[in-house]
Amino acid sequence: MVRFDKLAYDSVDDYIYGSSPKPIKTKKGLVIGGGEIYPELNFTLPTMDVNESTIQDALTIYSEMIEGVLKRARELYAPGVVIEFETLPPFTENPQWGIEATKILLDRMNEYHAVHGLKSALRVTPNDLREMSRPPVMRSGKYLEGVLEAFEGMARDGADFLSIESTGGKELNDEALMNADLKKVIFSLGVLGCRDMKFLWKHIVEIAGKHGAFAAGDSSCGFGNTAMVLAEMGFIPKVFAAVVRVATVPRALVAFEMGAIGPSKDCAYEGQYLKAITGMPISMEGKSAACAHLSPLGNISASCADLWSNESVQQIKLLSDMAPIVSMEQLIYDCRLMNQAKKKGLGREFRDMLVDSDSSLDPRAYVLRPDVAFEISKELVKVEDSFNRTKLGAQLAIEKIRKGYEDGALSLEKREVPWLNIMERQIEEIPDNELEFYDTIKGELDADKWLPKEYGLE
Amino acid sequence: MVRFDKLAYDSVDDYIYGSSPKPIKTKKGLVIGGGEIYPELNFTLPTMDVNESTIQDALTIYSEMIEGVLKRARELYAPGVVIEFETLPPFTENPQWGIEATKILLDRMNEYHAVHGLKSALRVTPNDLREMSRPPVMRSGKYLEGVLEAFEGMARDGADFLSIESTGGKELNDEALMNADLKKVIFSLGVLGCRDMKFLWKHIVEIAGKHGAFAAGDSSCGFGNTAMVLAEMGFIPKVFAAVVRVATVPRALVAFEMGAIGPSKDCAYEGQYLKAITGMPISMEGKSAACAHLSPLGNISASCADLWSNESVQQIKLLSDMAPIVSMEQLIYDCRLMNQAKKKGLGREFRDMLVDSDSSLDPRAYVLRPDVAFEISKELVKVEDSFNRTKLGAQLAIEKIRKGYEDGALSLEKREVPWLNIMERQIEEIPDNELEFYDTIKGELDADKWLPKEYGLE
Amino acid sequence: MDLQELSLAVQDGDDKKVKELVNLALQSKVSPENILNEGMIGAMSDIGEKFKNNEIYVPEMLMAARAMAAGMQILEPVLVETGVKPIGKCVIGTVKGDLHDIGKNLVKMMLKGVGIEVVDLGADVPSSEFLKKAEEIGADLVCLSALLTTTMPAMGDVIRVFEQAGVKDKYTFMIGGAPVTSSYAKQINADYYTPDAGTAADVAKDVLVRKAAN
Amino acid sequence: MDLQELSLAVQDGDDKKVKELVNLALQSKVSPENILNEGMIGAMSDIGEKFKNNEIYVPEMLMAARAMAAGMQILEPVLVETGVKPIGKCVIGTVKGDLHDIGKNLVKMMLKGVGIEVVDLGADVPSSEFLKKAEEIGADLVCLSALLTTTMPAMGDVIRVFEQAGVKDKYTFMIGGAPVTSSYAKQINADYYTPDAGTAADVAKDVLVRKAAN
Ligand code: B12
Ligand code: B12
Ligand code: SF4
Ligand code: SF4
Ligand SMILES: [Zn+2]
Ligand SMILES: [Zn+2]
Ligand SMILES: [Zn+2]
Repeated sequence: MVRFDKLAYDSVDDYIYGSSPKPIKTKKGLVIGGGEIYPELNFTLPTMDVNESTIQDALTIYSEMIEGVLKRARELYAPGVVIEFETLPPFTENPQWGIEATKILLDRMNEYHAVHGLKSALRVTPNDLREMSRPPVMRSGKYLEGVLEAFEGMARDGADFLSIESTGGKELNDEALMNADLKKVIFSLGVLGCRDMKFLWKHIVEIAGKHGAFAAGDSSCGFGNTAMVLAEMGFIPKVFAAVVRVATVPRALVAFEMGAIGPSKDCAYEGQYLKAITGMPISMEGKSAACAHLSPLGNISASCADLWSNESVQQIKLLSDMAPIVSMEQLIYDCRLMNQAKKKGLGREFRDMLVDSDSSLDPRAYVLRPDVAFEISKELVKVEDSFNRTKLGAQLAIEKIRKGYEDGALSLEKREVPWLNIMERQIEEIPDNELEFYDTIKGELDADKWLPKEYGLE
Repeated sequence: MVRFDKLAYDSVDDYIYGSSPKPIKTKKGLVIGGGEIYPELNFTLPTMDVNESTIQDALTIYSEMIEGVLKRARELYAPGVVIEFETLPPFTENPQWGIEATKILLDRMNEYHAVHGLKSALRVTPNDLREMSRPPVMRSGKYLEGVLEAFEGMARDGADFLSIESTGGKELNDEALMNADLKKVIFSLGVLGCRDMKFLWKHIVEIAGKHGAFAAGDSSCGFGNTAMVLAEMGFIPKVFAAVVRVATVPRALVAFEMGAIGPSKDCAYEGQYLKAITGMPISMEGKSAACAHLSPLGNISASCADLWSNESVQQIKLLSDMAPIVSMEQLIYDCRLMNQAKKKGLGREFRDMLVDSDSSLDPRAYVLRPDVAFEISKELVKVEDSFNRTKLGAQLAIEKIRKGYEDGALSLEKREVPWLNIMERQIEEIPDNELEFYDTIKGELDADKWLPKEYGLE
Repeated sequence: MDLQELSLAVQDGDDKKVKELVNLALQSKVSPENILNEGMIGAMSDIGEKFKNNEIYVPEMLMAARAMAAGMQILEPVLVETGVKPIGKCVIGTVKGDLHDIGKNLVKMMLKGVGIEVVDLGADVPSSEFLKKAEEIGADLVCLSALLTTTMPAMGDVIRVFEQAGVKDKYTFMIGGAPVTSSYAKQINADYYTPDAGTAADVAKDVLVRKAAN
Repeated sequence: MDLQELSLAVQDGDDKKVKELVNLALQSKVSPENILNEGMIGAMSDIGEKFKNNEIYVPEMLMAARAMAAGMQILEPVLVETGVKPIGKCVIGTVKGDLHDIGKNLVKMMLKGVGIEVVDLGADVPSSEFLKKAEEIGADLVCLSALLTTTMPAMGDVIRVFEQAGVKDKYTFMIGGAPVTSSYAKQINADYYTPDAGTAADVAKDVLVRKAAN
């Protein structure tokens, strides 16, 4: 296990989009984090049933989507693009379907590379099926096997990056979020989530190594993004969601401790912290992913990104063309502009514009400030275990938000403010020892929903 | 008639987005061109029939759309927004429907202003029905009356800006474009188009004056954008479309000569020239209008814009929310960033990044460079009549493109290059006298398609 | 006895106090129906209003819902005894292949808040389960949730199962979830689509009131 | 006589030379069918290929189409005499309420290029006109174009008019235009959607060849 005990940067001034201390070079020669930022495009199926009788239609749609977006990338002279194939459940339940779709995508990408010189790379993200058993069975069984089989086949056939949005701990976290119960969130994320990541990423790193693919990181989507979206709907406090985001960092970091090297996943906005700590390139998403998630961090999320993603869009027709093609165009222009700024020697200024345009308006944006990410990350790396890092992350996030608010650097709606105290009290109840924490909280957990032994507990 | 005989700027250095020498203040206190750039959001109906039995459904959709986008604008703390209602034909054929829709929009905008303090303004763009008669009857008849009735009712009820995409001359221009026949394009635009603009905009300025609305300009859409889209599809040369763009400037300028004061229309990319000449604010669109038109000028089009538009998107559901809401979010973030750059004193640098990121890749982007627009506009204002301005504009555009190409500031695909000579030769055949030109070209024009007397000819 | 205090206790999520006050009200011979309507459902409707106006968050609403549930434990047997029935019954679930259940859970909470008895089948529910449970409890409403474009068609499957069993018309079908639209509801023959949990409860109540009037 | 020279003249858009060469070929007793297939249609197919490969623009294609038309003026009476027929007939138009016709015009040009006789009804065409003209000329194909979301339904109307007249099955319906999709084609019962003029001609030819084989 790699231990990250200091930041990858000496100064926050060097922390900027397009460049990372540990760039990655793919099979087709695309360098991620080597100076330029590139688009990462994801697409998905329109409303339809996927089963044996429709799978051919579904594959045809994937082939139309990849053709459309690569054609547009070429027309706009894109220097390189990353494609993400995030599977829908039937494509992992039937790994051969997912593998077949992967081949279709790779074939077309290879053709565009050979014929037109378009550099590209493919990220595959099979979905985590293990929660299909209720309570989830994490360490064995057909669902785990399906996921690993999908990874294996996709990596073998030439996928560049392996990612997943794993769900360990989520079975308790959902309810904790809706109740804005930070103690339970920290248990779900910092204890269960981190334990599961260690288990799962060992396998993924192994598969990647076997086939010359890159293990590219996990997203705490079901935690951080669910919280972000719920706050966006006015369901839970924004400050709560902001704190949850920082609490997801140690969990996502586990993938890198186990040997992942990035580029981390687009929807893992905690990437802002991961890159500071590991120096590995990250993918991020913001305004040009509004087709998939409305968000309060449309610009700031680009400030340190190495890939810039649309998150996902289904194959439907807009007035101009199919939606994935529209996304590709938007991402290319965003990246062109950012790269141009660097070319003019104004990269850092551009980064700061991205940051400052959002960060004072919403705590969920504020915690993504590079300086905030740096200061918190610096403390996190001093701590040994993932659980205590999670707890500390939450604590520091509250502190930073409070300070920003008091200094006038961050505005908060009135009803948000009392939650800073509420959350602080919730954290105070948490002991420093993981197992002791488990003992005290056990009684509050719904035993029907989870299996302690799947996390090596009890 | 106002005569613009010099540029509104002393130096191209002052020519920048968000600020114009002649800002406009709307009823709700929104200042356009006063320093900040704001979003202009347009939406349209999804696939549906509009007739007496469905009009209520259609109006309900408009009411849902306006509610959705204003809500999102408020949630993102937008300082102000402009809404455009560009009618579909049934809403001008039945002006009362268009007027009713306008009321629905205005009511909701007023409510958001009163309750939440959200500043907004409404642009109405009835469509030009006159081409529904074939050949088009431009100066009388029920279609003209319908259009004017729509303007009248909408202005009376409180619309802020009156615009149209008028079609005079288009009946000959379409074929000219497909044949890449620049001579005929110049006749359609510079003779017929400009003559019709004089006629039509006299009426619109009058109506605006009567009701305290602003006459806000016309777009040479059916000329410049049709050419741009055709070139994007590979149907006609890109250099041809670029030259057509510059040739549209004198036509669009007529609206301002007749008394319009802006902000000019989003899809009128020739706005880049109009603002240099008139000093009046402009609306533009680019990457965040990819939902409506793919384009080669995603960034550069923002460089001098005072409003930033999505052009149009239909009410359909994306993964996050309805498409107009997604557009609103994207525009708000784009504007936030641009305004932030100015706040940091880096507005001009930001403008140049926008410009340089696109301009070397495509001639259609290149002719939008502020320096190119300035240099060409300087020559145009020296010329008295619209027709000769059109011809000169085309000539100068060819020169600039050739120079850019030779200097290495602009790359052109190989098959594009010979067209510079072809177009030059086409222009050489055009006499300097409008009526003489008409005489020489008359025989080549399809007499079934147009009525000379509708343009005061013969 | 003043039921306002009970209502406030529910809204504050104070389950202990709610239990006390329900007992007290019953002892003071307040009619159980009044306790239900004014004390409990009234409280939830007030708090729902506050939620709509962005005054409170979901956690507060959940606390109130739990307090109401605590009160109902005492009240329900009495209501049954006196023959008072819930305003209607509902079966709810996320359809086959789909595990998203946060939205569905909120809808459930709001339906309960307006006095509907709700049976929650959970997520990833086979189509036939909806039929089985609806027939078993004599439901009025069947509520379906789907968040994936590829599981939306499964909502249509559920309705088809009811059609094939010849019992579709006995039930009112409501559907929802982020990618769902009212035109999709039409397409698969569902009766209502609503965009959020609050309006879902409003519509459901409306449907049941109209049904009772017939 | 070598028809290659004729083909090149068509491709160059040299109408004068095309006329000369067609006359010459007829005089040299080349069969009119050969002149048509190799000299004219072959030329258009070559140029269509170049267009697909981004080697030429539409203006060049239009010039070739005009040159072909010039040649056809001479060739057609001979073909009629000898009983050679076009590979099929088509009625095309932009539907009611819609004035966008650039795309439709391109489709027309490409259909002619593969040897189909095309009657163009123009833009803003009432539904009944399509029926009238199709019956009148004994068309094989009916091609509909729509560019507005609010005029797409008018394509369905046209097909319904044919259904009501009980003659829908005699024709093959092709639809297109920027907002149209293949799933919309299914929905309104059209036979084919294609995304551009080139593929439209390919599909049309295919349909007619298959029809001829039956
Ligand atoms: C949270 C979330 C998750 C969580 C789910 C947690 C849980 N227990 O539910 C996790 C992380 C597990 C997850 C997993 C996946 N997800 Co998910 N997820 C989301 C997310 C971000 C938010 C959903 C949510 O909970 N919203 C909050 C609730 C309150 O809102 P709601 O569900 O819309 O409900 C409201 C209304 O819709 C309505 N309503 C809901 N149900 C009903 C029912 C009735 C009867 C009525 C009247 C009203 C109604 O009322 C509710 C309250 O107002 C959405 C993005 C989005 N923008 O919606 C993606 C999203 C739905 N997921 C997506 C995907 C792809 C997945 C995965 C396949 C990812 C993967 N590759 O692994 C898996 C699929 C797992 C499975 N088999 O179902 C995509 C779907 C794309 C597509 N093609 O359809 C989305 C759209 C994200 C995106 N933009 O790409 N996801
Ligand atoms: C040029 C244009 C115009 C020109 C039309 C000129 C003309 N004579 O056709 C003018 C300026 C007049 C115009 C007017 C309007 N337009 Co217009 N227009 C366009 C534009 C920019 C390009 C269309 C075009 O010619 N493309 C080039 C051709 C070659 O492509 P194509 O038509 O798609 O055709 C190809 C394929 O689709 C296919 N195909 C086409 N037909 C068929 C048929 C068959 C059988 C087959 C198999 C294939 C096929 O093959 C073709 C070649 O490969 C589009 C934007 C866009 N992105 O499409 C808007 C657009 C269609 N217009 C739009 C609008 C709103 C209008 C107006 C209402 C504007 C107004 N308010 O006045 C009016 C409506 C007038 C009317 N009653 O019809 C909107 C429609 C929005 C909506 N809700 O549907 C669009 C989408 C622009 C936008 N993004 O908002 N428009
Ligand atoms: S919120 Fe976004 S990115 Fe995350 S699981 Fe869900 S879909 Fe995947
Ligand atoms: S090209 Fe764009 S903006 Fe222009 S008429 Fe057509 S729609 Fe209106
Ligand atoms: Zn994700
Ligand atoms: Zn993603
Ligand atoms: Zn427009």
